[in-house]
Amino acid sequence: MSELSNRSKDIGEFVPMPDDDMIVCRCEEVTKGEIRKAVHEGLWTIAEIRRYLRCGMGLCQGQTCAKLVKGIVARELKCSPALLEPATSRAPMRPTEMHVFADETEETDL
Amino acid sequence: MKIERFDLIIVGAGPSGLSAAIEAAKRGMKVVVFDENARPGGQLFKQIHKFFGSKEHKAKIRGFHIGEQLLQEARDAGVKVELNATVVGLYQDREVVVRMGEEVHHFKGDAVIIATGASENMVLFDGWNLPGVMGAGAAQTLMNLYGVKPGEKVLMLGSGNVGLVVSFQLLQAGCDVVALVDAAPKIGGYGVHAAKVARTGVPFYLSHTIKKVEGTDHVTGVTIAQVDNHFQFIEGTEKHFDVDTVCVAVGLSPMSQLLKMAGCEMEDNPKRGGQVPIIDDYGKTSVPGIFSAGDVSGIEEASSAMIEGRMAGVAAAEYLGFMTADEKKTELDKLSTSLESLRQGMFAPKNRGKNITETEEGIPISTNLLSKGFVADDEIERYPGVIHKAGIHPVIECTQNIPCNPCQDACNQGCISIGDNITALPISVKDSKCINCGMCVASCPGQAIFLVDEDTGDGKASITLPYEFLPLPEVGAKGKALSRKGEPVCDAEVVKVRSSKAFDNTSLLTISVPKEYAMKARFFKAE
Amino acid sequence: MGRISQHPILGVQNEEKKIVTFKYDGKDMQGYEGEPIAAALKANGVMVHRYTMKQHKPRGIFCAIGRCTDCVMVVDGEPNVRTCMTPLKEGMDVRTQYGVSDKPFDQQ
Amino acid sequence: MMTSDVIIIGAGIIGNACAYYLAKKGYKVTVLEKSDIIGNGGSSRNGGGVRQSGRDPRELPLAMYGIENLWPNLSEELGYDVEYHKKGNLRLGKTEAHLKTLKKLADSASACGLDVRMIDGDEVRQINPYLSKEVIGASWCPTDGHANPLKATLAYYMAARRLGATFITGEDVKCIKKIRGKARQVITQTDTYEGDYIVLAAGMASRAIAGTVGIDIPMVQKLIEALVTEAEPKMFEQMLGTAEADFYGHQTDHGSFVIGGSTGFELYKKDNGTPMNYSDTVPCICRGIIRYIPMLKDAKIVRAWAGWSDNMKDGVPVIDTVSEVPGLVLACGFTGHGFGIAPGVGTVVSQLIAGEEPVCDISGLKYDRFYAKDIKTA
Repeated sequence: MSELSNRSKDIGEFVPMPDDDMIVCRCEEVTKGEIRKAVHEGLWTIAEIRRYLRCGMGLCQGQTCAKLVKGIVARELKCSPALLEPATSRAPMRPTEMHVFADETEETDL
Repeated sequence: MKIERFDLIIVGAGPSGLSAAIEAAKRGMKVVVFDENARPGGQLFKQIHKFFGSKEHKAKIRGFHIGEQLLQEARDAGVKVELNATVVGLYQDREVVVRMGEEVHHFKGDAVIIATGASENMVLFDGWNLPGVMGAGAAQTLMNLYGVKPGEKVLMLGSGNVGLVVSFQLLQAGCDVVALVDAAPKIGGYGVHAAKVARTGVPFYLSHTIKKVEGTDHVTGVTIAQVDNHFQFIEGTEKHFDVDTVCVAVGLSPMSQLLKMAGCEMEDNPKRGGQVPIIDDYGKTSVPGIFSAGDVSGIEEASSAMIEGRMAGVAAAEYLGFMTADEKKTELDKLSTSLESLRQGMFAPKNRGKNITETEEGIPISTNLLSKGFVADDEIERYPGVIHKAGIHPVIECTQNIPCNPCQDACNQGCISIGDNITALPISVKDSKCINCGMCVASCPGQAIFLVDEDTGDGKASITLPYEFLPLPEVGAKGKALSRKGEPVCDAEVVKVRSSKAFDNTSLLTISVPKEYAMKARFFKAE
Repeated sequence: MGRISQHPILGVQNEEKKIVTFKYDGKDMQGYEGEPIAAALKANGVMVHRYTMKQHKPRGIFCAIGRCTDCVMVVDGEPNVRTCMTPLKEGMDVRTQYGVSDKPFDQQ
Repeated sequence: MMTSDVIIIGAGIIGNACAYYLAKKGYKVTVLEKSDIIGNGGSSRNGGGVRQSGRDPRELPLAMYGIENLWPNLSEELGYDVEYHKKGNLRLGKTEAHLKTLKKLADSASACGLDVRMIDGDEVRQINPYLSKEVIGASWCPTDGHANPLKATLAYYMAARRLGATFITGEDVKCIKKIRGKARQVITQTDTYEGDYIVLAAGMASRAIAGTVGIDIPMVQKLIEALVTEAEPKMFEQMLGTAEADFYGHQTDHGSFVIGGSTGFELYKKDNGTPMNYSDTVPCICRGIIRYIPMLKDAKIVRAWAGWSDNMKDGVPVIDTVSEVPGLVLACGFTGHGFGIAPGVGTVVSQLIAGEEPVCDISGLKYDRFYAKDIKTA
């Protein structure tokens, strides 16, 4: 249980900001406003926001925006970014073609 | 599916990964290092400046040369480095799946060391997605690895060591750096790095940040503005620059995803730069057999990464019985001492976030250096490296406590003294005889040493300064002497140009200026 | 833009490398064999690598080390190829990527 | 102690759907979730199939009711796009044996009134031209489809929250406690919650929790793994599955393909505490896909994930009130195919609690349907 456990806790109303249309996730083109709004709809974890908005789910897997998203969500929730668990790390670490995965060659010359 | 086995699998052939591999291989372990890049060395081969530290840390050697030495040492130790080998994941039971060419291969290591380094942080500003806005590391990669200019006119955001060093490298590559900007009120990196950029004429804008990057298909300009204590823009302070490139150097984050995937206990540690594994002093994670080393477990310098790598290599060797606990202890004690000496001084990890106003010697830190990038004329006199005496002598404009002492080793005449405390400010010894060999000027990684003769007759003074730009001025070339601030202060003539193998591509330019500028002129710009 | 012909520390770069010709959006362009496609494009002054799927905004080199994937283009017919990590070869067909296609949006 | 009308254990798509329909009926609902994340189990680790074909006749009514009445308006009703597409489902076969399996399932579904029929390879490729010649036939159900499981799970959560349902995350339920013969309290590691009804929708964890009031649900855990590709140009809209279950999936609105599959070792995967992909599963799924859809061979996989499913002895869930434990409602054991029927399950559970006649027949999903093999059942 943390201070973010009860999802009915009042975090205040969503207040539009002038830079809400700024792109945060470069890959999936998710804006700051979309992320802030999602927090006010009840998505309080990085995982939920990712799954709902796709930020950090593009080709780079959040390499560039993870810290930025975390900062935005923390500010909206008025909590420390350290409280927010980063998204799960998932293989493959780099986008990998299906035919490459499909070919599990028996031997290397190592 | 075939699984190939190694005693130790290392992910990442950068400074820490290679160092770990060397130590493990020396103990007879069967080691393989995987790296996704076409060349080994991680970021070392992009570092064309001379490193800080002491002899044992390979101080005053340029980063890419350290990379070459490390590679040679790895080859000699029989380390196998697999390049273009992208690690796809770290699965249960220390299984490493690697993409090599158009196939994936499965490997298991009795021990695994993750040394995947870091990636660049970003900040949001209007237009940060436009082509022409790039990470400072990207600029470094383009110019230092591939010989391509990142841009013609560049604005640098970020005054940490990366921002400062890359700004200097941009100048070396022939780019025009129009400004160095940081939202913080103080320069984040080493003062000497800032000073060598400032004296070429690059203006520093602290407490400023980017308001908007302009351009439709690519960057054509940038507007910065001053920010208040809460990082809010102050109306009316906007400044515009025509640029084609904006570089962002706002810190690094550990690339610790593989460790997280493997189930290692992680923590969010701002002092280490973000998500890092919880490790002991030698890189052991919570998962038996998995170790980490280098930036992936906390952002530091390449020099520390190399020592951390050696520690993890030793720890893994002992874990698998390739050395005794006693042998391990001896080795680790030695490495710890070396690492500890690097982790000293104003910029040490333990001092991050602290407001340091005085040197260890009790001398006030230059406020101009912190806010503008250069030490003011009236501040410079208070440091022990700055003395006045007849004849030629070193003037050492080193004003912050950093772990670095090659200048002391460079002078065999006893003109420079630091003592045993590696972070102490160097003293220019009054009672000594400088023979004008120039070794101190060339060996100072901060390019902070000048040989000054305040009176060469005819009302002139001579100043010998380090010079790492092209074209190299010739003897007789006339131009302007620039101040520490980078402003032309007087006419100057090049009277001597020295290049030598021992100087390692740092040329020594001796200029003659009116003697009242002996303590003011610090750079030369040809006409 | 262009190449750094002579560098104060690194000397002459790319000296002994072979020059190859490749296609950029149908036009002939030259670069060094084995250098990343992105380096060759940059040396030729190309800034825009792709236009994004949703907002159709231009993107170019951003991290240059294969992390951000902003520099992807359609290479030899395959979309989403990281040009900063893919070595240049003689005769390569490199195209600006629109969304995930090499066809401009109005032709998709 | 927090008191509600209904306490739901588990904030996956089942728990969230139950919360939504109960809140809509005016109940004060509290949902307890062990994870810090809403929808962190199978709900965010599945292929997104909203299908009727291939289902056991006992759960088919739930699927058919949902597709007829709930899914088509779900985005509108919840106020969030769940990316539902009703464009049919091809269950593919490459051998005569496959076709036999598919036909058996199709016949039993037809008998229940579902529009599903066997088609030959050519007709398969008329519907989906990207499928390889290896495909010799399929069952075709034009009313099947798919939705986005990540969005649907969170959409139910957000809609329920808007209606006043309370969600508490990071609450690990230790036991259910009877008070005067009725299930009434839910004890967690830190707190006690009280309600008139308790809905157990906690996936695999349901077994241990039900055990605290003396009910055993015969389920085992099985690792399900899925992957997602980069965005590809739009290719097809159907949901795909195979007789061999070597892969299933669809192309999302975003353009990426979400595909699940198996190696055959699913029941025997090691549980090290974190649901972790096995290194051989993605390669195996890829080999499967390439044989069916050769064009996808260059598609890049950006992410793969794994999660434990709650697999029942007979492959269908338990959705039932419990006569020995009044107040307890079970909604678990979905055996890896609960997503498509979740709206129906939520509706029916809300009706069980409201004392209404369920809109569809769930008589085959009783908790007490299991007998040892030598006992004759009626």
